[in-house]
Amino acid sequence: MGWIVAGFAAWAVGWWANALLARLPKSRATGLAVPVIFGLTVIVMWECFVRGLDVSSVILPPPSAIAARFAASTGILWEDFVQTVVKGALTGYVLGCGAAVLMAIAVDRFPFLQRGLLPVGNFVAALPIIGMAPILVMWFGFDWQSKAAVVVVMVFFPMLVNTVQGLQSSDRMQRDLMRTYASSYWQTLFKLRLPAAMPFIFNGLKIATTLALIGAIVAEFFGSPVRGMGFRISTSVGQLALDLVWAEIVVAAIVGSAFYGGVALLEKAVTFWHPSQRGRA
Amino acid sequence: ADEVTLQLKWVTQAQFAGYYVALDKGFYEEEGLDVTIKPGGPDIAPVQVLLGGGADVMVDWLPSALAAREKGAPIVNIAQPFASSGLMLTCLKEHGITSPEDFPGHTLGTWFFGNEIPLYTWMGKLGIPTDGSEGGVTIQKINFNVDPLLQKQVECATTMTYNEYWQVIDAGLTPDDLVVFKYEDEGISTLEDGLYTTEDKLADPAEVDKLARFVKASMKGWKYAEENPDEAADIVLENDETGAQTEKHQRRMMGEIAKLTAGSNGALDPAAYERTVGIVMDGGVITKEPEGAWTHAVTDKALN
Amino acid sequence: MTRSILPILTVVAAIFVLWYGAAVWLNAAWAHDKAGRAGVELSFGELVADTWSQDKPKLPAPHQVAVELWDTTVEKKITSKRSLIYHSWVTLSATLLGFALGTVLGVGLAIGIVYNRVMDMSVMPWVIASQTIPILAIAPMIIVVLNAVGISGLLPKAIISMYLSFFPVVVGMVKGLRSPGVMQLDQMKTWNASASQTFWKLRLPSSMPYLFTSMKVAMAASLVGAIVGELPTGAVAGLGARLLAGSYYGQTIQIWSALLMAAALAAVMVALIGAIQRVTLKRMGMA
Amino acid sequence: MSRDRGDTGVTTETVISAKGLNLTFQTNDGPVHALRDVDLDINKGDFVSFIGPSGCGKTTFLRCMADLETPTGGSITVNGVSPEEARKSRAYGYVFQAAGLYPWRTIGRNVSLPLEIMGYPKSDIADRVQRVLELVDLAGFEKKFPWQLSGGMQQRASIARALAFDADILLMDEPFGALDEIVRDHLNEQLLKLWDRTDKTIAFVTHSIPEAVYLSTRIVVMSPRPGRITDVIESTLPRERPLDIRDTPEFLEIAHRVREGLRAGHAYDD
Amino acid sequence: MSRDRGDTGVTTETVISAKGLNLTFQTNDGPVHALRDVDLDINKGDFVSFIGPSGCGKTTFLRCMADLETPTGGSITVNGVSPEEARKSRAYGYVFQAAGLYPWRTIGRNVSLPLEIMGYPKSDIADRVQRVLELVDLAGFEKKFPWQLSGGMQQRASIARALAFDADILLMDEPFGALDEIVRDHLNEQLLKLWDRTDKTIAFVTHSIPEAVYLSTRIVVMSPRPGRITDVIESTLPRERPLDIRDTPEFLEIAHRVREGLRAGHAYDD
Ligand SMILES: Nc1ncnc2c1ncn2[C@@H]1O[C@H](COP(=O)(O)OP(=O)(O)OP(=O)(O)O)[C@@H](O)[C@H]1O
Ligand SMILES: Nc1ncnc2c1ncn2[C@@H]1O[C@H](COP(=O)(O)OP(=O)(O)OP(=O)(O)O)[C@@H](O)[C@H]1O
Ligand SMILES: Cc1ncc(C[n+]2csc(CCO)c2C)c(N)n1
Ligand SMILES: [Mg+2]
Ligand SMILES: [Mg+2]
Repeated sequence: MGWIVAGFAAWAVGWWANALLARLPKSRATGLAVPVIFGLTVIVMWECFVRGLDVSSVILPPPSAIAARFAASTGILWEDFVQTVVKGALTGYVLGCGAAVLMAIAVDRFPFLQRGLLPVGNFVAALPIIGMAPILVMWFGFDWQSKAAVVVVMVFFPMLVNTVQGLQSSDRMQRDLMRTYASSYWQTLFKLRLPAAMPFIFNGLKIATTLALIGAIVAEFFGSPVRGMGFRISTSVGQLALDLVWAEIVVAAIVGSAFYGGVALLEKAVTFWHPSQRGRA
Repeated sequence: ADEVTLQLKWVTQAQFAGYYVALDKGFYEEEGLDVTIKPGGPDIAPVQVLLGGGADVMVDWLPSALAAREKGAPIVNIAQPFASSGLMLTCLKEHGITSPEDFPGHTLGTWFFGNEIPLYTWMGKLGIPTDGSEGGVTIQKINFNVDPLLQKQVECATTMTYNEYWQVIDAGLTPDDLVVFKYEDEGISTLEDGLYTTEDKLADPAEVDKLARFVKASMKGWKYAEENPDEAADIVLENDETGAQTEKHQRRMMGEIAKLTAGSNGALDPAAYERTVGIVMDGGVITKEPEGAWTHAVTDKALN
Repeated sequence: MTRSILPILTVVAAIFVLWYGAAVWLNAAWAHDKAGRAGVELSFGELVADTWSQDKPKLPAPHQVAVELWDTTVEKKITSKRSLIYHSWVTLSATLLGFALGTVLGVGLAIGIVYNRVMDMSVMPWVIASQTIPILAIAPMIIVVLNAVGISGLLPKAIISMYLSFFPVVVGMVKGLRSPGVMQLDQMKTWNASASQTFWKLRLPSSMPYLFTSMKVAMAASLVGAIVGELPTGAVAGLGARLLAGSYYGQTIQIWSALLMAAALAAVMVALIGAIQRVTLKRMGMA
Repeated sequence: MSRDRGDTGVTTETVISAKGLNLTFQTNDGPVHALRDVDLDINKGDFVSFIGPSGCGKTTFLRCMADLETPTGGSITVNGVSPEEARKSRAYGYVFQAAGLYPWRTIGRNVSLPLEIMGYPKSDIADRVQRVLELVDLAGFEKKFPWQLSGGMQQRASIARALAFDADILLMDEPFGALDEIVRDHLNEQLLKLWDRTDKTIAFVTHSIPEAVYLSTRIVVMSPRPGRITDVIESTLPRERPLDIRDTPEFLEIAHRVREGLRAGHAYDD
Repeated sequence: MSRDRGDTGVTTETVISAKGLNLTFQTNDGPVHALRDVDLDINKGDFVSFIGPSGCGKTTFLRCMADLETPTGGSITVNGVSPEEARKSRAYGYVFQAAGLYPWRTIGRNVSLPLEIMGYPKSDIADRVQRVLELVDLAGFEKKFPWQLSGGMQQRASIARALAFDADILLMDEPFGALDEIVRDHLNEQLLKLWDRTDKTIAFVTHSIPEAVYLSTRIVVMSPRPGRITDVIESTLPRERPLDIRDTPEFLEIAHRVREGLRAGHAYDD
């Protein structure tokens, strides 16, 4: 009972602190503090409720147990991180996003492709990842190459849709201006359409960061060498080592947020001119 | 009627024929039970379902049940319909493996999720390193099918006598193309499909009574299935909601399963239990002798 | 529309050619193996014939998949468990429910983020973190927990589906709701428009292009979610269960037919959103 | 100093009052001092024109009145309260320098937008939209989308939008910039009539000296960077102003003064 | 009919020639006949102003010349070839009615954009940008982004952009609309000098009668819906035009003619 009361108390305190902080003028410190407090509140509540309701640790371990396991397994976690994130996810992300942008440009350039390839491409890209993953593992082997392939397939569609939409987003007058310069296709592309498409492209890039991570992890469920975050998660669930599962999930969350944050920073630098960024320095 | 939910360890197939037969033939009904059977799958840890309250009884292998128990899951074996193990390692002859001494330098594929325990134990007994060091084997995690073996991504793969082995044969290979190592023959067999429930259920006499009736009816189903394998296979097919199973495969599987359940009346054989514990402890999966991991309370009641 | 037929057919034809070629390439090893064991030499013609007709090919040929699709859709009653239409419906219903929930949640969160400072500063990082959790790992736990509180059937799958689909909507809509220009916002200010008026009359209309783009991605994501959700419900029914069962028995043809069916579902849904998008934007004078 | 309305003898109240107003923008390459020490009182019923070189801060000043920009120094009140409160009580209509119509609404629905927001009854809305569109000579274009109109037509639609509702204060930023002389004359006359009829207070930015002189009771001349008020010229023209008043010596005299004031702010020596 | 350049005795060549030009827009509520039977020849070195009520088709006509709109009837040639070919050979610079600067480029880089596209050498680009920005009095604002400038400054930047490269034909759509009289006078003079120096052909839309008269060799008056040419007035003013030419009777006489032509196209009876 005490634990549960403590849980609600933590929630009240966290909310109060954030409401207070949010009223302060916006700065780097408050921008960081608010989400951190939010997160801490969630964690404290989690701990309190797991203890208070006496939840079995094979169903949901308390954060303290996860933290202890995390600290004890940094070696394994690092090895898995390198295998899954650096080799699998990043490679796939770069290849997949790159391919999608190129494809979007091609689709945008040739009406023939736009009418032919886009529907078919949409169809192919809609093949569900869960079904594709075993097949790709079969084709590309157990190591990180197949994980990268899964990521490529996964990030391709969101990237394509966003980029195609972005390339069509420059306004009438801006395009007319380029026409009067008899600007070549490529010049218009690089000087007008791509810059104007950037807000959309970054939309895609941001969504793709998390997809890349999920894709690389999930693909390991379908066959892998004996390391990798997905491998560890799937095998540890079988062994009911849920604290290790959650430690891996924490790594995934941290890496994913950092990845997303990095792309968001880049976005801020590149699309500073867009109304959604302006005035929110 | 009393409600009982059974969580299987795997998808609907002849491996679980006894339960489906008992359901279909009304054996459960006769005992005043209303039974729901939940199929499993690769992503289901039956222990979680059991502890989460989603099921009253689950089917699991003893090694993984012991591991779960050491992790703090209060689960207890109440019956053991499978007397022997169907687990084996199947290699393609062309890779030149004829005996366990030939393993070093080769790639072995296994399912994880608790199923790797016997393999690691075996390798430990043979003194073959599995950490990728010199003179050891490479272990790969494979999906629950035999494609990696057929496509030569691994040289040996874990199979069950009743299922994957026949998939290899169906793929066009003959028994002559294969070398198989049955865990049963290597003296490292562990107990497979048993029935488990939680400690607090066993503390309640009413529950024990219900479970006893459940075990009784289930064993009746198993014995019926052993005697009428083709009918049992057809019952399984009817209950397969995915519509993916084939009659040929299930009938053959039922034939193999009958060999494994033969000789069990449902009561756990303490000697086989001790052997399994020994193997699992050698493998380092559990560190201390488990206590209270099984009981005859239910089977005693059911069989008298 | 008719203008698109020829290009689509061309592309499809190209894909088929590649596909048949790839089938020969990927299945050849097995054909050679088999022939080797039987002690015969394969001529090229025989090789091709064999690679296009294997029982469990690495990559089935298109016609094999087509036959399987035909058998499991047209030839079976739709109430049969062997009918792919039945399984598609099971998956589709979870997808649609999950998509609806995901879109509502996504738009709701985006509104919160755009309008509420506390949410703007605290929620987004955690929404992102939530997406980095491998759903396949926690889907079983979600199902177990929901089961324990008595929720089963369509809803758990839809919730997993929602979990995957709300994210693209949040990201897109935050951007979209913030896309009105400074002057347009100033105008609203001079009329002292309330927050809800600014939302309905300015922010929402300007976010339409973003909304539709996000919804297309979300629809594809929810289908994946529904399929993922089907795996730990015990592979009972649905395209996910078909995929899984196909995979255990090495039935590649069955896997591919379920895959193509899923893709077709997604494509139809995405196309539907596209059609609604065109009509809406046209009526809004933005197309 | 304030102009007495013919019918009343009392001193009129101050509607907008700026004291020592300063505004500095922070930009990527240093601060821009847009307004410096601006003092000005505008009384009820005044028609004040702002004129000055491009970039001198006219728009910025108007935006300060409308609570769209926060001054970095000095004070400004509207109707005796802060610009924010005035805005909240819907005290003014604002015509922006660019038309800023919503591309997804037809012209008719663009004009009706503020009315919807302010909760005018449906029937009233249709009437008003009709009336103001006629006023700016756009009747018949209700159903068109903004990008189907010429630049000048868009500008007129945006004027109609600001006139559709009853605000006591009108802030107009070069509303007639994109219009030809004839239409402009016509709208100038209409605006004067409206002003006379409704007793609105109008702040009006323009680049046309004759327009400023023709319309205003006072003309404020500004000079650039940092924007300051260099001259405030009281019009001696009568309230009743036919178009041909523009040929009278009195008119030309005022125009000359404005031009001189304006020229002082420029660096050209021609 | 064509104006002889003082130095040569030969008849000048036709640069833009429209014959029976028609353009109808299809809109959601029926077709809009924007141009009807427009005939016009513009000769090399001409400075032609277009004036007419808002919405009469001036922009549309300019867009036809620039190959931004395809006529639905009649023919138009530029430099003896189709507008498309002329556009491809980069025959003209276009100043749009709205500034249309790219928000992601600074002012300097907005102006250098066409130069980059046309492949001017790097060093030359910097020079030219500097020169045209000085011409429009925006030196020092290279590093600012468009949204940091006032409306008039943006408009001037867009003029600078069109002047930065050497096009023989300049199409200008109300370039000085948002500028005050002094800057406008200044830019008018600069434009005339440029024209005189470079022998460009200029088509210029304006709403200001004095501006049209001051700048042009010919003034084209248009009437609205469907847009037609109602009058073409040849200027008798000399090529050399100091600002105070605007007070001469000759000037006023031409201005009067234009005003009459314009008024005929309007429906106001005041
Ligand atoms: N894209 C379009 N679709 C439909 N109608 C259009 C389109 N563009 C212009 N019009 C119509 O064509 C007519 C002429 O427009 P245009 O822009 O040429 O006028 P303008 O003479 O430049 O006017 P202004 O001086 O106000 O800029 C107008 O009635 C306008 O409504
Ligand atoms: N958002 C902004 N950020 C930075 N500087 C700005 C911003 N808005 C305006 N300025 C600067 O403030 C000064 C005054 O601008 P303002 O728009 O008030 O001029 P204006 O008098 O309206 O000119 P115009 O007649 O050309 O419209 C200009 O130098 C401009 O560059
Ligand atoms: C969760 C879980 N999944 C798979 C197996 C291994 N296994 C046991 S029986 C069987 C069916 C096919 O032979 C398989 C794959 C397991 N023990 N636990
Ligand atoms: Mg301004
Ligand atoms: Mg125009």
